[in-house]
Formats: sequence, structure tokens, C-alpha cells
Amino acid sequence: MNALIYALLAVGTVFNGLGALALIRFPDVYTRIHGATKCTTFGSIFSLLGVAVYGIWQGGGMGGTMAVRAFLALIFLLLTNPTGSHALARAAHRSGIKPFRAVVDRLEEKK
Amino acid sequence: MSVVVRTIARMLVPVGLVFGAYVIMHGHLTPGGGFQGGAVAASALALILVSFSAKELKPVKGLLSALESTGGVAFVVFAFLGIGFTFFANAIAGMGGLFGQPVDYGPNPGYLNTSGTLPLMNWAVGLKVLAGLGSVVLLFALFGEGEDDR
Amino acid sequence: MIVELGFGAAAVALLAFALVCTIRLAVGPTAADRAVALDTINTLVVATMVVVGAAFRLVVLMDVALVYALLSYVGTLYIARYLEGGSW
Amino acid sequence: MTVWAILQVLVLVFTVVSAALAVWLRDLLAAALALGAVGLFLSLAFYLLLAPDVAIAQAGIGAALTTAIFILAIRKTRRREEEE
Amino acid sequence: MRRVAQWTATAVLAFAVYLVLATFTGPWGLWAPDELLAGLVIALVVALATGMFVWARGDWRVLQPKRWLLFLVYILGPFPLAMAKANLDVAWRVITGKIRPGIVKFNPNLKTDLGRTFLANSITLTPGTLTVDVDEGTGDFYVHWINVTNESPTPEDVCGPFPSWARRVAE
Amino acid sequence: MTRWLRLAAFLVVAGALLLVAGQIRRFGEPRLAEMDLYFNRYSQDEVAANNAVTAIVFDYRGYDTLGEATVLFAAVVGVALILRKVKK
Repeated sequence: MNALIYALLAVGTVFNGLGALALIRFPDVYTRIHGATKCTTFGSIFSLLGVAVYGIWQGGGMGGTMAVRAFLALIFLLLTNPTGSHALARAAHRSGIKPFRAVVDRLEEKK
Repeated sequence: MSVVVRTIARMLVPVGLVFGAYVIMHGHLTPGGGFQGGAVAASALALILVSFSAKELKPVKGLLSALESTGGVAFVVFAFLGIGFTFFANAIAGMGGLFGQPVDYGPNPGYLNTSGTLPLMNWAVGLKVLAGLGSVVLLFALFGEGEDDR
Repeated sequence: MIVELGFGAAAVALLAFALVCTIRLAVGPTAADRAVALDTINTLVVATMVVVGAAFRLVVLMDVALVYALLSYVGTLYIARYLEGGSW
Repeated sequence: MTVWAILQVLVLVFTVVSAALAVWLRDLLAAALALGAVGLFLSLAFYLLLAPDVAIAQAGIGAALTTAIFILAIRKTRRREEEE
Repeated sequence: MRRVAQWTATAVLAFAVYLVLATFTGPWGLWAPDELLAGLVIALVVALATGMFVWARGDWRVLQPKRWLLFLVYILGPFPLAMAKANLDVAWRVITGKIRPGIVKFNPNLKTDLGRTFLANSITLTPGTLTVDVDEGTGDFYVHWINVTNESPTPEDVCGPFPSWARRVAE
Repeated sequence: MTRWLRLAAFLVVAGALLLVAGQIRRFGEPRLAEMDLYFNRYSQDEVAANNAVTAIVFDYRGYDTLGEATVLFAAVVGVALILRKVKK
């Protein structure tokens, strides 16, 4: 069981790091939002799942509560993270930031 | 804001209020208490403010100021309960019955009716902080919006 | 203090990634870049908090992570609404 | 050096760096963002010191309400800090 | 009548949230009676305060258990798969730096707020796409696509089976 | 000139603080620990609360909380006073 927990933690850490790397490497706001949101949400899911599995299997008396808390944090992150990214992307477009080397921009044509 | 943000805010505002109430309610058992829970619930009000418009919350302003005064007065009244001993003494703790079974040593969640006046004071301070911080954010948002009377 | 070393190591790694995001927070050319960096740091710190809570084996600590997961989004929304401009 | 000490040192370094950013940046919106990061890491520092009460208070105030009030104030005034 | 129904539904949901927060407090991993009573009172108060504002038009259909089952299938089956694909995709693009971005428009024919929200969040978390704006009048989605293959795509080009899932679950 | 003066002042203050930081006791071992030990030992019996922090905030140090509530009230009154509508 320890192997499973450590594997989950490792996968989560790797994907979180990928998100941070994407934040540095991509050229403009929209692509950065892509990388940051997808990777950190996915990585955090794995990390929190690792904690939940640990709580269920080895947590002792309070382990169940630990698992429930981890799942709740997971649900909140899944609800709020994409919404915040959407709000930021929309705000960036409205404040006049052009997509980097865009081949097509239908939202600009609409205005 | 867009339709996505508004729908998620509709879902999360009751959750935030319930979570704030949970933090206040368990102030004497787990970390948290009146101030913290009130801040969480006030953040739910701030979420309404930002997802919809400030005018949505304008009718609540009188209620908020009433709640703040009520919380302050209730806090002092609960403090006066211990006047036989000292001010703020927890007179009814461990009395048995409705208020206050004595507790075991160590964390034991789930026994809500322990510790006498503490939960009541938590609720008073929680309502006060909720109303105070909420009305501060509301006043900031309403300032300079149109010519109507505030 | 730390009971489980694996969880502690994961927490250190997650915080090190937050350092990378702090660089973007410092240099980001536009305010939107900085807001994205702050959002990413929020998610990373929530994950760190839960992992550290498991490492300490203290479940009472995890309420803090819940508060952050629920509320960090409100700050992001305020920034987005300011950047959008126009009347509220 | 235990893992706990490393975590604390990292968090303190982050707090100081974010606070310096909040002073250094001329764009007041960016400064408010950096201040949000300060609150975040301060809350994590309290968390690592096993003071969850203070950490919840810092999280509830610093995550949403401080940012909200700062940005509302910036909206009513000016965004750029003036040169001396 | 409609208002009473709204309050009741909100109170039940708020009570459920409180129960999830307060698990493992009583004997045998259940809830202590104190917790049940406190949760009931809190849920009623919260429902009175926010009940009329939580429910938009057309949200009632979400309360059918059949849709909950479909949502469970969705959250366990296609959604994690798509997220995994999305992350590998982002990893590849981070390393190679190959992007061909653009903002495209398509219309998935969703009517309710909840359906649109569901689809928008699914799009944001799945491969190569990010919802930038949703037109509330016509229901057009404006999506930032990291690898544009077709400048006027159909919904299936951009996000695969998700519009039909959104219609089945949330509309 | 003022710049060098400021730098010198900064260095002096920082050096003094570092000097003091070398002298303080280790974290978690204060010199006067009587009150801590008292609270840890007796707060659960006297106040019957599991969370000792709440017991201190609302019972042993109740006056502080009263002052805190007054400060919050004063802040709200100040905001309401400044942001009111001015009648011409």
C-alpha cells in the first residue's frame, strides 16, 4: 500500500511541476493559463488522492476524517480552478491582450 | 461576470455560508471560532458582490448593521453571565443538562453542548464579524455608484 | 515533528514549484500574468497544506486547506473583474 | 536539518520575497497581488508552526477580503503609483 | 409554492454539505445527535437567506437521480481520461514548444446556465482548449485552442463527446 | 548622499537585529512558561473546552476580545463615515 501512496504523490508532484514549468515557458497569457490550470489541477488531484488513501489505510482513528477533508478540498478545487481561469482569460481578452501568433481570433471579429 | 462565474457562485455561496457556520459552531472543539468563521461567511458575501452587482446586496445593508449591534450586545450580555465570580468567567460550564457537560482530556469532536458560554460567545462574535466585514466590503463597492441614496 | 518522510519530501517539492511561480509573479509583463501566477500558487499551497497535514498526522490542520480552496477563488475573481474594466 | 526546518525556511524566504515585491512594484494592482501572496505564505507559516486558529484567520482575511478591499479602493482611485 | 420548493431543496443540500463536513463525530462513524440538530438549524437559516437566489431557470432537472448516476459515470470514466490526455499534451508542448493558437467559435446548442457551465469547465480542463467567453444570447462558445486544425470547427472537432454529455447530465 | 545614509541606517538596524537574533532562546522554549503550563494543564477542566485557544480568547483573556470587537466596530463606523453620501 505504501508503494501506491508514494506513486500517487510522485505523479502529483511531477504534474504540479509541469504546471509551474508551463507558467515559465509559454509565450503569452492564454497558453500560460492552459498549462497552469490543467497541470496543477490534475497534479493536485493525485496528491490529495494520495492523502485520502493514506488516511483510509493507515490514518488510525482520525483517518476517515482526513480522507473526507482531502476529498472536499478536491471537489472545491475542481469547481473553482477552471472557473477562475475562465474569468482570467476573459478579463485578459477584454483588457486588450492579443493571443500570441494567433491564426484566427473569432472573438476579436465579433466586436 | 460571465454566466459560468455566476452559476458557480450560486453553487458556492450556500457552501461558504454553511462552512462559516461550521467553523463557528465547532469553535470550542476544533481550530476556528467566531472571528474565523465570520471572515469565511463574509467572503461568501464578497463572492456575491463580485459575481453579480453590488445592487443585489443593497437591501441587506440595514440587516447587516442590525446584526452587528446584536452581536456586540449579545457578547457583553454573555460576559455578564459570570458576574457572580468575575466578568467573563464561564459560570455555566460543566453544570450539566443543556449547557456544558464536562469534557474528557484530549480532542473529542461531536460533543457540541460542552463548555458553557463559549459557543454562545462564538456565535455573537461570529455574527458581529460577518456583519462588520461584509458591510465594509459592501460600502466600498457601493461608493460612487450612481446618484441614488445610500 | 514530521511523521511521514515521503509526505514531507512531496511538500518541499511543491513549495519549490511555488518558487518558480513567484518568478512569474515578479517578472510577468502584464497584470494578467501575475494573476495567473497567484492562482497557480494558490493551488500549489492548498496541495502543500493537505500533504503537510497528512505528514503531521493531524487532521485538525486540514480545515485551513479547505478555507483556502474555497476562498482563494474570490480574490482571483476580483482581479479579473477589475481587469475587465467597464462598470460593475 | 529536518524536513520541517527546510519547509519553514522556504516559507519564510517566500514571505520576505513577496513582501519585497509588494514594496518594489510600481503598479498598484501588481502590488496588491504580491500582498495576496504574502498573506498566503504567512498562513502557511502559521500552519507549519501548528497554529491552525491563526492560520484560518489569516486565510479568511488575507485570501479574499484584503484583496477585495484593495482592488475596490484601486478601482475608485488610480492604478499607477506616482513618481515622487 | 415555488418559493417553498426552492427553500426546501436548498435546505436539503446545505444539510448534506454540513453532514459531509461533520463526518465521523458520533458512534460507529456516524453523526452525533448534537451535530444533526445543529446542522438542521444552520441549513434552515442558510436556506432562508439564499434560497431564492440559488436556483436559476431550468436547474430543477438536475435533481433527478438518473442524472446523478450519469454524472458519476462521467466523472469516473471519460473525464479523467481526457484530463490525462490533456496533461500529456501540455507536457509535450512545454518541452517542444510547438503551438498554433487561435480563438475559435462554435455553438453546442445548450440552453440552460448549468449546462453551459458544465461544458465550459469541462472544456477548460481537457485537451488543448480554454473557454474564453460565452455569449449568453446565442450560446456561442469562444474557445482558445492551442492547436488550431480547422478555423470554423464543429463542436466535435474541439471537445469530442462533451457537448452530448453536458446535455445528458445537466440539461 | 541621502542614499548612502539610508543604506548605512539599514545596515545598522539589520545588524542589530541579527545580533539580537543570535541571543534569543530556541523556538518553543520561552523563559517564562508558567502561564503556558497552567493553560495546558487546567484549561480543559476549568472551561470545559477542547480547544484551549478558544478558552483563552473567550475566558481567560475576555477583555482583549471585547477590545477587539470594539476595534472592529470602530473600523466599520469609520468606513461608513468616510464613504457616506455628502449632502450638498
